[in-house]
Amino acid sequence: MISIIIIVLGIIMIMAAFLAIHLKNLLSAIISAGVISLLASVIYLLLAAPDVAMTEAAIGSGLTTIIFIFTLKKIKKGDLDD
Amino acid sequence: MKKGFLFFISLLIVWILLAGTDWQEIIIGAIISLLLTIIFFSKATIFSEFNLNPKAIFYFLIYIIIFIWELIKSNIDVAIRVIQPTIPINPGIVKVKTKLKSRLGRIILANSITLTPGTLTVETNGEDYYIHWIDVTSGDIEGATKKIVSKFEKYLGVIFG
Amino acid sequence: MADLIYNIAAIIALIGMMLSFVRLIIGHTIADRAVALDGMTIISISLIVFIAYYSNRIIYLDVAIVYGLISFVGIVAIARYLERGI
Amino acid sequence: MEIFGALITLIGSIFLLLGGLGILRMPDVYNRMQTGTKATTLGSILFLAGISVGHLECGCFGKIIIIILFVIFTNPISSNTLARAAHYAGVKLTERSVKDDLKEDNLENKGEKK
Repeated sequence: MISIIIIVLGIIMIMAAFLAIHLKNLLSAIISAGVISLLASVIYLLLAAPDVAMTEAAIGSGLTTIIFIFTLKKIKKGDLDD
Repeated sequence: MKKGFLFFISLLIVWILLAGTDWQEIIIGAIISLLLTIIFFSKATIFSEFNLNPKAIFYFLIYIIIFIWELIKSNIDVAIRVIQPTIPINPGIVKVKTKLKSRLGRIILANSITLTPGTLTVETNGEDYYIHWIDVTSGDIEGATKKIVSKFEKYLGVIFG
Repeated sequence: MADLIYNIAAIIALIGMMLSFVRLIIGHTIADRAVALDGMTIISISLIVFIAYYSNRIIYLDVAIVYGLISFVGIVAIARYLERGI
Repeated sequence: MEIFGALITLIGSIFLLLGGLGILRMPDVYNRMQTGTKATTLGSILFLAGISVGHLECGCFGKIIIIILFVIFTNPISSNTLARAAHYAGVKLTERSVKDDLKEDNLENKGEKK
């Protein structure tokens, strides 16, 4: 049972990683990166590491997305000024 | 004073749900909840909008039952729409008006509309709500208001004065 | 018997997550992808609670609580950026 | 009792599957949001409640109630924010839609300002 969940989640993670590289739109790439950390958190939990999973959920899924979006906003602003 | 008691009780209930019913945990939680109530009560305006008479509490229980019933109905409705090969939808964004005055009541009304059959709140602007309706049956404001809003508004108007 | 039904339920939820991920791949607009991310988040909260049941450890439920709060902040940040750039 | 909880969990997982199917099949963003919010909300509530009912002796009842409250409060708000952002960003409704009051009102407001 556990191995089925790990295999399916791992396949989805790899596809999301390819998608994050492949997409041209940067906001879509950020969303794909969010999917990667979402599933990484579940896989850490399956490998019996709840503290690592909690940190991944807080930092990988919440904080990194917000920092990426903030950076994207700064880049776009500089782009308009030129 | 009553509002402060409500603040304290809700903090303590959340603490008990998180930590369990051991008596040491309850005592510590009560002390910390009391401190937080004393420090933050003057800034927390969200609890000053509840009515605390028995009629309001009775209406609150009725409201919860109606809300759960509408939630189940909306899910069956969505499930029937999704399964069919040609998706039977007739969508559109309509405008409705509410008579509620308090801000918390308006937020809860908007969230209830989102979770009831076929409706999704898109934009709130004062007393106007713009609602995406999956099956538009009456286009004007009055008909849409009667069909979407009025079944919750009657109870929320009593709960939040 | 009950264990079997729980396992079947988890696999059905997993299939729902995969369908939602297909929408994330197809996309068309950014809002579509954000909606798919929202759905995947809710389903993964359910999966975390199932894993807590399966491994028989209550401490795993804390991860689900943290997840429910933090992912909401991420989705609201994406929506704010779409609306007017934070 | 355990079988009862397992059946509730099964019903919840079917609603989660229908939510994913609705996100995949519906024609535009707003309809996807309808199914994606409602079906996943009730589905996750039933899923969590079923696990909690099947294992009353584990002492996890309170935490599951907390998670259900979080889901009920945050899920409509996030979908509401996403819908408003999508409408602001100019995502079109599907061709089968009947009317769009919000767009008309926004156009009227802009005309008044000019």
